[in-house]
Amino acid sequence: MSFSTSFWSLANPARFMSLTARAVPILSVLAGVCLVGGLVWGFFFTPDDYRQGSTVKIIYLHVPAALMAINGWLMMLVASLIWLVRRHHVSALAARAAAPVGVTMTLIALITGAVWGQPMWGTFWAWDPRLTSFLILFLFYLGYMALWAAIDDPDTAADLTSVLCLVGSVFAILSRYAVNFWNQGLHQGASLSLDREKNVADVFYHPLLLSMAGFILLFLALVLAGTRTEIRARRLHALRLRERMA
Amino acid sequence: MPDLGRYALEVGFAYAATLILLLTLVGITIWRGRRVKRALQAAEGRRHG
Amino acid sequence: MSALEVRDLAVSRGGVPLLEGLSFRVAPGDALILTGHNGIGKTSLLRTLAGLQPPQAGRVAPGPDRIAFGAHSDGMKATLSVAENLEFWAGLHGLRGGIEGVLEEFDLAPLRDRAAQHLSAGQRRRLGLARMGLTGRPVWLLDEPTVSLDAASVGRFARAVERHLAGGGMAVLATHVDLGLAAPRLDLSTFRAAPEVARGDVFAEGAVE
Amino acid sequence: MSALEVRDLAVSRGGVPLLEGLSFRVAPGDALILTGHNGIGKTSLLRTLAGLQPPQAGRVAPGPDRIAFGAHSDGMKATLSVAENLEFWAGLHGLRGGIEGVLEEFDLAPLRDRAAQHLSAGQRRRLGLARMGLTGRPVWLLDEPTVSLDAASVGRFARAVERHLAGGGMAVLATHVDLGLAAPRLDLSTFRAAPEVARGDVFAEGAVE
Amino acid sequence: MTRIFLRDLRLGVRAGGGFGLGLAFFLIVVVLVPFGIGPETARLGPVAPGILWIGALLACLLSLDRVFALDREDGALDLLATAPVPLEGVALAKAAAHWITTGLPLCLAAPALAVLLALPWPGHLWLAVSLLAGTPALSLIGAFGAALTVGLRRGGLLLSLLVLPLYVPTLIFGADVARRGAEGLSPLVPLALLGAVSLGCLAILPFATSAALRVNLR
Amino acid sequence: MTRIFLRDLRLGVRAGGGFGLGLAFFLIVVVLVPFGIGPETARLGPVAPGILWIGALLACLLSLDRVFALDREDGALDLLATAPVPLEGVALAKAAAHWITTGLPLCLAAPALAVLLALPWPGHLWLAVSLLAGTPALSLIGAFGAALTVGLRRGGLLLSLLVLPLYVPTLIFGADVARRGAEGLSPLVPLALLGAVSLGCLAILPFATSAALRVNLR
Ligand code: HEM
Ligand SMILES: Nc1ncnc2c1ncn2[C@@H]1O[C@H](COP(=O)(O)OP(=O)(O)OP(=O)(O)O)[C@@H](O)[C@H]1O
Ligand SMILES: Nc1ncnc2c1ncn2[C@@H]1O[C@H](COP(=O)(O)OP(=O)(O)OP(=O)(O)O)[C@@H](O)[C@H]1O
Ligand SMILES: [Mg+2]
Ligand SMILES: [Mg+2]
Repeated sequence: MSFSTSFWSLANPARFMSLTARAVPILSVLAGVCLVGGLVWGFFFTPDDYRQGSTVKIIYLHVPAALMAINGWLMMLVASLIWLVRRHHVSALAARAAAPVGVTMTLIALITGAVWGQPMWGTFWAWDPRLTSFLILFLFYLGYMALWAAIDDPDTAADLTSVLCLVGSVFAILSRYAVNFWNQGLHQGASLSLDREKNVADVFYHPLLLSMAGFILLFLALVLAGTRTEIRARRLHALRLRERMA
Repeated sequence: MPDLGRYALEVGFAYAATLILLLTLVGITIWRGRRVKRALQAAEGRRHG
Repeated sequence: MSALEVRDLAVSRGGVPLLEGLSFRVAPGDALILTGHNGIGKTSLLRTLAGLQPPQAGRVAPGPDRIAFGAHSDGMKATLSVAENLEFWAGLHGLRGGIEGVLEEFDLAPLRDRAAQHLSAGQRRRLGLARMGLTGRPVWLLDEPTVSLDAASVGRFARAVERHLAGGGMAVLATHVDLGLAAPRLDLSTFRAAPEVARGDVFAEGAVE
Repeated sequence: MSALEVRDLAVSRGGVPLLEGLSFRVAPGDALILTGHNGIGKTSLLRTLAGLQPPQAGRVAPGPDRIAFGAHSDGMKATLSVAENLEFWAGLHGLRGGIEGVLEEFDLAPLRDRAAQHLSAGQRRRLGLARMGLTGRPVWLLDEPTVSLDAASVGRFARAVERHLAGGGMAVLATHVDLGLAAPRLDLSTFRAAPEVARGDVFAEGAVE
Repeated sequence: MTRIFLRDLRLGVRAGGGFGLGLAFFLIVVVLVPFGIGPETARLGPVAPGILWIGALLACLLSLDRVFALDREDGALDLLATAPVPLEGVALAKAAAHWITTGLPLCLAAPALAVLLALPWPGHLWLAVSLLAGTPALSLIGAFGAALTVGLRRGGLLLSLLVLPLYVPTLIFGADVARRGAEGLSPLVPLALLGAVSLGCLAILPFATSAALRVNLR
Repeated sequence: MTRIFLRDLRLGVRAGGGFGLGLAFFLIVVVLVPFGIGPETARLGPVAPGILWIGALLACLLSLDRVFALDREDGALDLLATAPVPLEGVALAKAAAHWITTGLPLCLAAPALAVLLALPWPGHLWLAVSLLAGTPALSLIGAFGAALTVGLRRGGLLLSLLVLPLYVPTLIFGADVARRGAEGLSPLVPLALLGAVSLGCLAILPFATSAALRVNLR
């Protein structure tokens, strides 16, 4: 079975359920190991930075969370497109399941960033472009979830949230540029570039990678588990309607 | 326990907040998953039984 | 003008299957009266025929652009006068004839400058019915058209429908009362969807786990 | 329980006199059916009896606190369920009996947890009618109560009214169709206000200049 | 009366009911202000108390037209007027429900949102206190305005215009409490005045509101 | 399409139709601001362009829920969807009517109201220009949000929440034009960006809007 046929077979709810039944526990265990490993390593066994002192330890939370916040939205975008084009229900439900995970990641990035900002920039909140665009992303997530919650009919909800996700993505990118234009900020640029010279020192780098892996795995595990729940809830919805009619 | 210096409060708060949020998320996911699963089983039971 | 053809239609509302296996044909010049107890799905069926909600299965011809739908809520603006409301719809459907004809037909001429919000229930209903004649479309779908109408207005309505049919039009009417129209009746109760047969929803078909 | 007494009543709507010289009496246990063509003033008369608009002249007894009004719009909240809607009104009128009785009476029990916005036209109408029984008031005023109801529901409604009358209640009903109730009819056409006689407005009585 | 209050709360909390509408609007204002006037703390700080109070006031203003209009549209107001409860009680219950669903969430959220606008520290506390003392007056005045305009189809515009001048004293005292608090001065005098305004409204306005309702029902 | 546009204009201008609602709200904001943040020119001047833009944005936001909801309630939207006009055309006509009844009056009134907020001179002109270039985008985005929420009973809260982040780029560029104008810098770059946003919205959003409407009508 080629990759592409096995991928699309996930679109069948029953297939999806049986294929992921095993994956979720495995992913969860892996996520737990990487997360605990990365965070313990970062928190207990790395030195303080010469400028930032112990606050550098926040990086193991902040950066992976920020990463997954953005990737969560990307995943929703792709899943929405699949739903709109190929009408695979599982895809729409996966997008729905990704939203709460993504919003939590965004919130973690915002909170850890704010807490980091107090010692570094002397303020909890500054209208820095990156911070600001994260706040906007947070609002997008909220709106997206609220729209899902507000509509009774699941297929209507899937359609409307997908359209919102598409239009929202365009505007999210637009906001990013607008915000940059509006205010040159305090936040540092990407420090995980391929150019080794500019990377953070290795002592911080390795635990950071491990913790990132943990966040990614955790994200996957949660989204898959959430999708399974959404599928069951969708089936439950269908059955309840039958009962109501009978 | 490493010495966090003058930023102990900030770093501690960041870790605590993150862990709480993550655990809540995991908890809600599991709780809702169980609840929906039980409700679905009940509904399927009513349908077939 | 082609007939209204409904073939093996299945109708649902809010995800609940209501009707299925529904087939009928209304030829030009004919009318069909739908009956059935409250909640059987008359309104849902008419909405499906009008193209406002997709059928769960089956086919409807012709398409929505040949069909005029007269629903319960009539789409008349409370702050516009009777004439302004009708002129808007006439213009939208590109009708040149003017609204005088329908104003006469439904005895609305004395009320032409009255704002819709100041009409009595029956007057307002007449306004909603008058719109049908302005669409210029051959198939009329009417949902409980004579609600609130007095006997004289019911007669006026029946004559309007008859004129429409005489001109080669078609009409499908849902009602609980006598409309004063000679037309075949179709009782929807016999097409009630079996609860177990749920079409068009993958999640209703097989257990997920 | 005292009778509903209307003495020499004059009714207007939006400043236009509609009815005048209207007198009637409905004794406990009796009903009265109001008829008259669209726009004659049935709705306006019922609103006046219910104390929602002041009479231009004449008297109505008893006062509004003995009267329950069932208007076209039924005051049911779309986002609350059938049971929640009814419980609210039952509670407001201090009724202890619970809503099970009326749920049975109007066959609403299967719909009790459905939000009002997801009811069909006739189901919603039944919900509105069910409220009347929860007011505990002797005089029921009903404006076209059987609109959208199927034959079975009309029968259910008629029985509910008869039960209310048998308990010493009174009812005044405006309608264009047969309600299945044996009750005297009052044709309002004979009480139509003469256009020149405008009572109750000093500016209408003599030239100002 | 309690029943009406509870029903209104429930309706408010239901999806689309308007609970959180005011709060969301408030949040929107606070988030948008920096985009409008610029991100610098030196610019934001001094205007923060005023902006927050204006945001709260607008949030109240916007949710006013639901106080009676929904019940009017579906006929429930007619039924309430003929139900065995005094119309003053209905007015008070509705104002109270409006406050719980709009004013109270604002009071709780305001200090947190103030951080975004760089409000200097002790200001947070005083902002919350001033809102707590002032928003009941906003709800009561608003219910009065809503009763005046309930008969008009979508009287929203008129409602705002009528209510606006009535809101001015509350706004002046309220913003003054918050500003003085933020600048480290004693805010007790305007706070006392603010409380007096609220209590006065509570004593008088339910009667005016029910009178207006009665006229509009005719 | 023109017909829908004209009907909407007429409905807007009729009593209670909402014409002037936005304008009045704008006026209210401008009048309340000095009460809230204090009357000194030194305080008001620098924040004036931002406040005016935010006021305009809120005024747009508030009138959005009428764009489709009224037509939905009385069944007119069903009829329009089956009428011989493309749904994209309906969406565009409605956004245009919204702009004429809300955005345009704001553009015209803003320079006059700016005087109340002590905006320095050349700022008036640029404020008007920036509103003229930016408010069409606000109307188009708003119509999209309104189409998403039209099926929901009183989806006002959700509508604001959905539309808010979409408004951010427009607000940033718009307020920047006005601010640079007031400070005597060249506002051409943000003005060009603002125009680009509006044109982009015009090109894309009517399609998204009609797609959302179609889904909601089912
Ligand atoms: C609420 C406040 C903050 C938010 C929302 C935020 C957001 C982000 C985001 C989105 C990233 C990922 C960027 C990328 O991968 O390109 C990131 C990375 C980072 N942030 Fe923050 N941040 C905040 C505050 C701070 C503060 C106060 C500091 C420290 C002074 C900080 C230090 C960093 C560092 C070192 C990175 C890693 C850069 C990289 O590797 O790309 N952040 N932040
Ligand atoms: N809000 C209003 N303002 C002004 N005039 C009105 C208003 N509502 C109704 N009217 C007018 O008052 C007259 C009586 O209206 P009413 O609703 O009482 O009639 P009705 O007998 O109930 O008619 P129907 O059988 O059509 O319901 C009608 O001519 C109507 O046009
Ligand atoms: N918006 C909705 N969402 C979900 N279910 C609905 C909705 N509207 C109606 N229903 C349900 O769908 C069924 C069919 O409704 P429909 O309005 O088509 O019935 P109807 O035959 O027109 O009845 P009536 O004679 O009472 O008008 C009913 O059981 C009703 O409760
Ligand atoms: Mg129906
Ligand atoms: Mg009537």
